Amino acid sequence: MYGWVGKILRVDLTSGKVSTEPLNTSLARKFIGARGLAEKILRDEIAPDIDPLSAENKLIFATGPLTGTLATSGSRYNVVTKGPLTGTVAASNSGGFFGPELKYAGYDLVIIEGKANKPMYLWIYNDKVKLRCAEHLWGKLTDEATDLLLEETDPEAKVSCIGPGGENLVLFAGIINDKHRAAGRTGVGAVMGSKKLKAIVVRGTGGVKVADKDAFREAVLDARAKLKAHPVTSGGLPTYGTNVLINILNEAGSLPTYNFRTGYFETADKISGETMADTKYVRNKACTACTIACGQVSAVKSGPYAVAGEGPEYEATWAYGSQCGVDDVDAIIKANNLCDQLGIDPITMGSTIACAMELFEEGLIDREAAGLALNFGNAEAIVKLTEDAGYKRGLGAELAEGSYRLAERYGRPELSMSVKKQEMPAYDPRGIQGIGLEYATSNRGACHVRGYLISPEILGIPEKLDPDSIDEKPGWLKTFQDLTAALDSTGICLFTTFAIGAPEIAAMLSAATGVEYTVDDFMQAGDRIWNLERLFNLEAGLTAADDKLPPRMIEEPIATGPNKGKVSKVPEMMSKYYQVRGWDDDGVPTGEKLAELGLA
Amino acid sequence: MDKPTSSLNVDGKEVQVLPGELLLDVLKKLGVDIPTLCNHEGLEPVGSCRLCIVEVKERNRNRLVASCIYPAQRATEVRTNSPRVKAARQFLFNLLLARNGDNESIRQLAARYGIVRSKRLPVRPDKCTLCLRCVRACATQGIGAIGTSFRGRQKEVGPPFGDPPENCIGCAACARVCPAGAIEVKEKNNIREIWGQEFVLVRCERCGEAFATRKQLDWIEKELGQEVDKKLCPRCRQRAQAESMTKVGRNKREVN
Amino acid sequence: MSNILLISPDRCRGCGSCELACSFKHEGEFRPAAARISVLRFKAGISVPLTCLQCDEPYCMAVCKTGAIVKNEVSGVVEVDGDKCIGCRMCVMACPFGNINYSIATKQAVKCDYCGGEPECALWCPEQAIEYVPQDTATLGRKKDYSARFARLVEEVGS
Amino acid sequence: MSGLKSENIDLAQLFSRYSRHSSALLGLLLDLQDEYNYLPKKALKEVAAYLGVTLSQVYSVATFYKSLTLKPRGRHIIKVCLGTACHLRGAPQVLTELENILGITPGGTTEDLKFSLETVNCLGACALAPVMVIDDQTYGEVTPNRVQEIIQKVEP
Amino acid sequence: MATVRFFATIRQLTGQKETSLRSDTVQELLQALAEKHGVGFQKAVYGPGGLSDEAIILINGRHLEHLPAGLKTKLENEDVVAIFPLVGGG
Repeated sequence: MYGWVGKILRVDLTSGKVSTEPLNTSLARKFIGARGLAEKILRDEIAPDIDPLSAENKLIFATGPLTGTLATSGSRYNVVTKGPLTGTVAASNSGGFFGPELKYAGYDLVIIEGKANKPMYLWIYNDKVKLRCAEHLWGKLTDEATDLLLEETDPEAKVSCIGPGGENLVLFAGIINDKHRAAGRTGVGAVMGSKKLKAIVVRGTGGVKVADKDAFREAVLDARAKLKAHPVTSGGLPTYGTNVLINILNEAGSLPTYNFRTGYFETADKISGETMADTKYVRNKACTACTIACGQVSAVKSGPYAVAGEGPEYEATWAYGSQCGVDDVDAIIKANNLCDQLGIDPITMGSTIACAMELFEEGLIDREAAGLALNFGNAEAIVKLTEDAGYKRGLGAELAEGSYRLAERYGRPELSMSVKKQEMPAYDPRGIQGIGLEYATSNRGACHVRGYLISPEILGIPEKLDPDSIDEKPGWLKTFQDLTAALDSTGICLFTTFAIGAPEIAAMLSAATGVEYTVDDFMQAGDRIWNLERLFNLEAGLTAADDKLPPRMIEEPIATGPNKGKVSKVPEMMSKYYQVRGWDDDGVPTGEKLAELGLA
Repeated sequence: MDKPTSSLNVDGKEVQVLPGELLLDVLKKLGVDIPTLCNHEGLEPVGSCRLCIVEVKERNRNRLVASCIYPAQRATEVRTNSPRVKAARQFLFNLLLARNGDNESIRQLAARYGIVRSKRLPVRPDKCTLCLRCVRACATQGIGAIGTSFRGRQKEVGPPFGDPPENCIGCAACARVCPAGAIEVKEKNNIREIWGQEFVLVRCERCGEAFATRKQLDWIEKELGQEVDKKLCPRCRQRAQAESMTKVGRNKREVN
Repeated sequence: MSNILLISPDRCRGCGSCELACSFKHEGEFRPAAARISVLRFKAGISVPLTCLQCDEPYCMAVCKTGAIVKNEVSGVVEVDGDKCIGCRMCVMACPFGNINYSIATKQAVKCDYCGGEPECALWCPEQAIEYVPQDTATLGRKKDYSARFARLVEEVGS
Repeated sequence: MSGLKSENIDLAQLFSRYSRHSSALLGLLLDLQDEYNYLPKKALKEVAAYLGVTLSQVYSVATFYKSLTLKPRGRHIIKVCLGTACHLRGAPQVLTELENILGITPGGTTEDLKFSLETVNCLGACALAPVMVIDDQTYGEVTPNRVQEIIQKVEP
Repeated sequence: MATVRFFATIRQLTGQKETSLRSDTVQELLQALAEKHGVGFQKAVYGPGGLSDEAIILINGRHLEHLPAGLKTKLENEDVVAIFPLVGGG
């Protein structure tokens, strides 16, 4: 096998049975790997309408054919399951070193089934696979659990684990690998917690082969040269981290602020990448085979929020920052670090706190229930409520279900800034029309990396699209959705696409696997994966009615800043979007489309 | 450069050979496929297995010789696959298979040259082929803990008197160089057992890996005339080395 | 004049491209466990790539009795002739830095050989943390600086 | 002349006849065998140390030659010829008688270390068959009833 | 007076976060800045070679490219010009 290592590990936690099976190569060709292939297996093996936190759900750790190779930023793995926050198909991906190590151990995918009756962890040393008791690790923060696991297995092993957030079934719990990299969104950590699986620890001493060594080497060198030559991937990201976006989104009037009441945050520069680079970043850190090294080791050296760790990423900075009206960068770093430690998604956490703040200011949540005044701008609140949510203490237990369920509980579901019950990330769709359509149609709830139209609309990459225009957006979005779906399935990082595109990725993929993917084949695989996700969601009970933004985006114009007065025009774009996707008016893929994709 | 060379005809092809060059080395350079068993590049050749036989013409006389110990300059012509060579090779393989026919690696070697074990031949289930790689490996290190004893059918390899050899340092090179996997090495906890002798393995102070016998480390120290790290395994030495280097700057990357 | 491989740990971001490139070159696959260069990762994102220093008087060579380890006088590289290796692992144990390995699969000692003059690790390092540079006063000075650190380490370990 | 020697053989004196070189190994071993009648382990170790060779090399040579033995042997070696001529003229009966008297079989040594019994295939003295040799003395036309008397004479 | 804000590497090039400048058009403003901040700025933002591909210039939040008058866009008091290098993330 080339690219793929050819083996699937299946672990039934109910019976404790561990088995391996060969990778189905024809499926692998069609769905590439990682996100696509695991979703195909998920759809084939579970009923889409099951309870995500039941034993019937499965949790798939999936690498792609480029994971663990020299391919540009080939560090990624996906966790695929039915998501408890959204009820949709959930695929959450992460970098670091865990994914590659799975492949060196000899597995493309690890499928976790059933439910253990007491806490367990999975220890994989090449072909030796054991389920071990994890009672002594249950309740431990991810950092400490990781250290303990390395001590009792192999210091060179890699760990992917949940924290108290996942154990306590926080609906947006993530899975943390290598201490600070996260499969963050959609609540995959809660599914792991429901199965009582604390961690997967893996050590692999094998390798990944590629089909055409010379062609692969050439393709990767070419892609690397482009990444090195591009200012985003060689300058901005390594220097300022993803927080480089804070100022530009703010200046463009689309940095969501005060729970999306407005798109402009007066003191944004205090939480910007520029400020953090000057005062908080310590050092860059790269994932496997990454030339970008956007990871920022950071530290708050003193004060009540003193902490050392990594991040925060732009989305987290935004969620705890302008979204909550907080400009105390130390508190943001602390809260973000708590998310890593507890194993929860800082986007949903921060935005849920913002929602709670609005409910508080509306007088719906009282001070006593919250334990402190929940006004926008309260830095102490973001730290305290994060911890409370992770442990489901007090109001934290309500926050642990995400903003939609929280707002619904207080009779104001429209105050949840979410799509399909997952919170929107850090770009205001009223000032950037394409991203609104992306949020509304994302198959895993609101998400910025299921398309990333920010790139053309704000950053001008690869072309400068007017963020206000709507006509060309459905077409662009389809292309971007297909591209990211295919890319996520290869095992390389989305950030490479600032500098390279489908031709470069297809070249690496073809040389690695020995399967000839033309650019069209590659993009069609993305289209296929996107439609597969759609089918899963439709079978899970979702409809076109779920493809919509919160009413505030349509009805309430942005209050201040450059985009003052603008609203989202998603409803105007939807039918055209369905049309370019080859779906009917109800957003259902047509038989013709499915036949074209081999999904019929 | 200015060394006198002589000409040799190998299977009809003229090649130049240097004085002192062994025939097998010349043949290998030419890419001729010749079976070998006892031959090892790092050890003195002894010609014990004789599988590398070829037919040479020296002073108008044809004879079969073991190419690994035959000075190439002595011959004028070499046939590596003549009927005579093939017949002799077959015979040698049959003898080898009769002695070591149970050994998978020997069977594979024979099979590569199209020879399978004859059912009519009785088989001794010996693992050892008496190639003497182990004996030479040990001697090359200047240790010489093992040798041969007796002769003919009784000939065997091992330590003198069959006693645990006093000078053995437990490095296990003998076992690793054996082409037939005939030398047993057991490792349990921090004990390595070989040639009926138990050796204490030194455990790494950091990771706990049992990385070498104490005697081997002592031996290295004596050979080097320098102190040897007896506390850390090689991997942890590397880790320690890296740690010392982390004291270098931790500056952020400069913006170019 | 020969080149040397110069490692600047402060530039390393820990991506492990060097390990992948090394194993790809020598083993034909991406297999960090078999690489002749290793990235050691520590807290706070600190990481250090390490490989053979091509010592002037290599201990590994001194203990090798089969002539399998030889210092190439032209390139300065300490080379292993795997066919001559008998698997005694004396070299592995003798190296004070843990920079030489033994491969069970090939039954040979394995170590950095500068890829015959075009080290892949240096080519693939995105940060120039590994450079293949002419041996001159400046580069030797930098190398010596690191060597001095090693020497101190060896003293510590030895005591 | 072989025979009984004290345990306190002066090895140093014996070694001094040879240079400290591996080529002296076989000669030294033969001398030792003469002295001890066999090759004691301790003496072999001394030989290895003296010549600067490994014990395994010494052992290899010591076990290779039939005339060298590592097992203690009797002061007198009885060799019974079982060649064709001797066989036909009653050698087996002679051997049986020897076995009965000494209580050992060929290859064995009596407990009191007086005699070792061996068989040989021909001593080249067929005219005298059956023949046996004790130490350097040849006995011809041996009959079973002479055996006791011969042995008695050699070692009363 | 238009307010000019510098970000990321442009901030390092100019050594300041913000400045005020009186210019009739964006082009004039950029020319003034190019003169003041030298070659680095000219390469990264605007210089004799024209507008750099690797600069993002927002006038009151709108990309220069999306303004009908482009470089000729008139500047008035209270206008905010934000200058970024090409950045990305997310």
